[in-house]
Amino acid sequence: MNLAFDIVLGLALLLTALGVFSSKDLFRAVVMFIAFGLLLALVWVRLDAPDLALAEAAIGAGLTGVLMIDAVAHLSANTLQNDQRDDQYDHSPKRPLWLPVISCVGLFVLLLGAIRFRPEASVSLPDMVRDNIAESGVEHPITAVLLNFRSYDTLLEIAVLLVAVVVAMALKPAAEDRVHQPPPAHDPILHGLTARLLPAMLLVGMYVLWAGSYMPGGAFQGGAILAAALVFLQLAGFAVDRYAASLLRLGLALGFLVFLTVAVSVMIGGRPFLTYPEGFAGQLIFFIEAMLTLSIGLILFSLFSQNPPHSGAVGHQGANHDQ
Amino acid sequence: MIEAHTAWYLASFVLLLTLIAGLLRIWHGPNPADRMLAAQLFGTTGVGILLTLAQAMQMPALNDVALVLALLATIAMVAFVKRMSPQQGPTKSQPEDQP
Amino acid sequence: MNLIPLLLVIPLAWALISLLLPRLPLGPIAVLGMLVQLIASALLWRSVQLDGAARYAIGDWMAPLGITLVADGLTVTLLAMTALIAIICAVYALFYLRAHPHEKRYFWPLFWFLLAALNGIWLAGDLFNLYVGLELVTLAAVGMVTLSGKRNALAAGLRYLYAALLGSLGYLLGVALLYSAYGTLDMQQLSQLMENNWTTQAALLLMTLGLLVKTAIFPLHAWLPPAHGGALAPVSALLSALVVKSSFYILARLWLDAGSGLLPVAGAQLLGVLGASAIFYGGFKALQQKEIKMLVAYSTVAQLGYLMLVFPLATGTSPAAAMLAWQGGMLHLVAHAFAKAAMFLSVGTLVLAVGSKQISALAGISTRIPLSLFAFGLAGVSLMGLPPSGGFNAKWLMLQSAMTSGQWHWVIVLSLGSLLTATYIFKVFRVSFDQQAIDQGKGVVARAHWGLEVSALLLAAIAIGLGFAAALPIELLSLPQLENGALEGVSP
Amino acid sequence: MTSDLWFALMGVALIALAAFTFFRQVHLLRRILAFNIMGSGVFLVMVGMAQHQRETDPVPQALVLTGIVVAVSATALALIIFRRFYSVSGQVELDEYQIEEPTQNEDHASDTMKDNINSLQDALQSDDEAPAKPSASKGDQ
Amino acid sequence: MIYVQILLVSLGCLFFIVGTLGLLRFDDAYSRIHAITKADNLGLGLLVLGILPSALSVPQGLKLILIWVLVLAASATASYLIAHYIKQHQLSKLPHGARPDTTADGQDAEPDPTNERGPQ
Repeated sequence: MNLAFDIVLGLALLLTALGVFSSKDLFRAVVMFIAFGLLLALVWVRLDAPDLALAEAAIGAGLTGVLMIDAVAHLSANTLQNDQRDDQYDHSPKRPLWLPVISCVGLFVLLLGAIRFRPEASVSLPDMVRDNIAESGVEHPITAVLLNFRSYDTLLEIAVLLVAVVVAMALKPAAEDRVHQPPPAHDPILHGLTARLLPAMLLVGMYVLWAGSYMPGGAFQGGAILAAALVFLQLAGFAVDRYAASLLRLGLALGFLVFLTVAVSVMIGGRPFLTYPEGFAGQLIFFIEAMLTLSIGLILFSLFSQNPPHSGAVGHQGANHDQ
Repeated sequence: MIEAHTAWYLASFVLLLTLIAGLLRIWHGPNPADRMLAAQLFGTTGVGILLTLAQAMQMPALNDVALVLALLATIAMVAFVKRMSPQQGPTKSQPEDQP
Repeated sequence: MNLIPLLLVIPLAWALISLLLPRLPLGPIAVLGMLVQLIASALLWRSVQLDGAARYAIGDWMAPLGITLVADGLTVTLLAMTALIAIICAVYALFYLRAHPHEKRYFWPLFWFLLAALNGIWLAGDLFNLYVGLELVTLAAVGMVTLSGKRNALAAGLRYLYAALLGSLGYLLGVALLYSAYGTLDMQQLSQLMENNWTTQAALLLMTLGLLVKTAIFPLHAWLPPAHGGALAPVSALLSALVVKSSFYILARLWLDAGSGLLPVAGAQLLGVLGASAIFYGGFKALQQKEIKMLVAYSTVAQLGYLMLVFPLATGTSPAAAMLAWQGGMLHLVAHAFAKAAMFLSVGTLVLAVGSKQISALAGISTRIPLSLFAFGLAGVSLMGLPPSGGFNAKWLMLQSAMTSGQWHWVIVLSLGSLLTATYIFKVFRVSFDQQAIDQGKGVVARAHWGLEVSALLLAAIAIGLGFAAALPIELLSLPQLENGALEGVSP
Repeated sequence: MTSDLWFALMGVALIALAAFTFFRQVHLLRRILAFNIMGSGVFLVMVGMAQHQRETDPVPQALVLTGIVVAVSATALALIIFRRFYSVSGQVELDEYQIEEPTQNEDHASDTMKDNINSLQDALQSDDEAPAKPSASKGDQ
Repeated sequence: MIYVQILLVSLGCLFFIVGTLGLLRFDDAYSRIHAITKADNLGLGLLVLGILPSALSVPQGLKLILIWVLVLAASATASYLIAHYIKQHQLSKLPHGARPDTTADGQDAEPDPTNERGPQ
């Protein structure tokens, strides 16, 4: 019975992806993409990876969907003003067929063969993780791998997030802050919901962060939920990005700052880079994760709020030099 | 009597089929609002599937996933309503494949 | 042996400083930081020279579980090269960015993140760690290309980002297949485990395709000229000299170090053909360019072709020829980095002084801005491979390797390539020494800042200096990498 | 035919489809969607293949978690630069069909360079001169 | 006890099916909103009730109830928002002629939120 569930789920995933690619209307493609994110979360559940399902639901269906809808809204807002033809139909020319077909078929055959002739693995990492989980300071293997065994990857990955937001800030012309955003319409129902949903979101975010050390959860999923809460506030009309601007730089880099200082300060005791002192691994990891959650929340939110306004005058040379 | 977890799988399988049926509305939905409605449906049905799977696979962690999904299901809808409409005046109803 | 992580921590710490405290004079602080970085890499160079390569387990977890950093001869040479080029580019940017206040605000954090990622790639010994390093390099480099926010910079940045992200996904797919086949991600362990089967070949092919896109080798080079040609001078210098080399470095590690027996001769020859076509295509396109920066950008596409010649010369040939090819290739990587950085910096000064990017606008400037043109000339000498320069030594080693292994077609490619390089460099000189323009004294030229000219000259001098002191890096390059020498049993 | 292998095969299919769209489409937003789905396909292959006929392996799941975060930051950056490009140029695709190099039209280039000189060398205030106008029009670069 | 569970769960699934059928069959946007919001919430409620007995512990059960309440609040507001959006953009073709409820300045009668049971 569960194999039938998996087969149908896989086919649905494929169907949704086909829907995204073949849809002429851009908005339909984006909504199909949101459905794809949700189905992918279910696939991760079936692959026995609840952490990834949590991350995919929070980041994939939640944030990426909102970013895509915002982008399509930006496109359709300007297109409708410029010319009255239906904005979302894709009239752009297509590229010649030979490269896509070759790459598609070639990749498919190559990967099928790679799966078919896969040799038996000689090194088993899961056993190693199980043997060393005791000293890692956390019970949940994935958090142990992320923040202890391969913590250097996570450090670089936070740097990747930080670079993305630095570039977003660099591309935002200073003139844009001063231009007054139109006051969002006051919507009683939405404000009511935000007032009740926000505490629940923050609570769940902290719960997911706390749960990270002994069951699926952790800094990234918690951060994504915090970001979703901030995006919710921004959409409901509270100009969160204006308040956030003041403590933005510190908040963004806080997680990375804490992670780096901990990573370096342990070296003073003669231990190699990124080695947690024996007794304190658990507490240190949780402290780093808490700071990371805050930073990831702010970073993902500013990746949403640093976008250009929809009504940006299209076509004229943006006045980027603010002297 | 079939044992418990196949029953739960059956329930989740039925819900999955309704989810896939929802895809049709996304595909044919004449206007963006209908598509977003289907996306909203996906959120609720997704929570349902996750809850039944949590029982079927004996994984309590899936309840957290369902909780997160329940919270985030509406954010796409709010983004659609708030960001898709402010600039446009009353747009003509979509001319394409009106059923 | 705490030096190795220090090389990673310094740039990350300085990145935080320049992000959190923008009001501080970031330029001088950057140069100070680079000095510390230079000293650390020199110390590491010394320690590796004395007691051989070193492995460093991060977090005290051993290889397959944790991530290990590897500092062998090649890594240390590249670290020193990166530190040297970056410090001179920092000095150049210090003065150059005075004319670009908007770009100055966010140039330094991106500069430091780019440097941290490059050091991370040179030192990494773990496949997935290389993937995250590549992503960090890509995002920082795209950020720097799009700093000005103008239409062309954004278009070039988008083209670069799409190509690079596709390349990273190809690489990641290869890593996924290798992990599913062998269960480990550590390169040294993989080199012992990997044997010839469909999955390994498919994984290595995908990684090669991905890395070829990121190294902009001939058929996949479309994103490089607009990105490097359109960016600010110090940015294009960093990109052309260092960023493009990082993906080639991983390719060389994969085929010549980890999977040393797996590259089929036919495959190596194919890579060589790609390299040769890059040399000729880049050369011809550079010849046609109207703008000086696009000429130098296409010259990068051409010179990267030389690097690809290492594969046919090093596989399926005698160990002696293979070692010559390895040394020649790596020396070319280093010499080209210095020469190209010097060329982009000097071109930046010329464009700033003359006021236009057109080559024709450089008419008769030899008498007005001699220093920058001299730096451009020195860099050109190294690119062409004329005797005193580092470029000559590299090409000479590759020529020797081709001759000893009897692959005469590569000898022809190498010599014709140098000829082609000479043509497009002399095209610039023909314009700038145009006697008629000098007599008319056409066009008022603004005095460029001394800092700009001196730093370009310094880099060009190092490129030429490599010709004389080539023994130092070469002796270190051929250091046997830990137990399994890159090319078994080859004595230095 | 375990479910891990099935989902890995789905990943392969997603990668192939996404590659087709990535090279076929010109619209930049569609290519971001294709890139995202290809990334998900790669992650499916990574976890599916690593757990095929083996027990649940936390290491690839941790790698994929890192990959998801990297993918979301890359997508967000691509979206931001695309929207900046769209608000500046009004185009939704890169100008493939004109000449490959960016159309550096003449006056645009020298204006920006000129104000660089002015800010750098305010002593030489000779605005009226213009560097010798090359005859080459921008078309045939 | 098992039979009650089976009954509740199957009823829940039935309501989900009804909801989706409503979404597909109805041709007017407004009626689709009713189909989704009412049927699905009820379906989820029954499902949660069906799962409660076999929940591992009391906090798990409370978590299920919390999930249901959140979904209720969220989908009620979502249906209001989407209805307001459709009204504002005249997207739906009004099946039986324009209802005379739109007063002169376009302010229509305040639609009572269908099952706004969110904790006040």
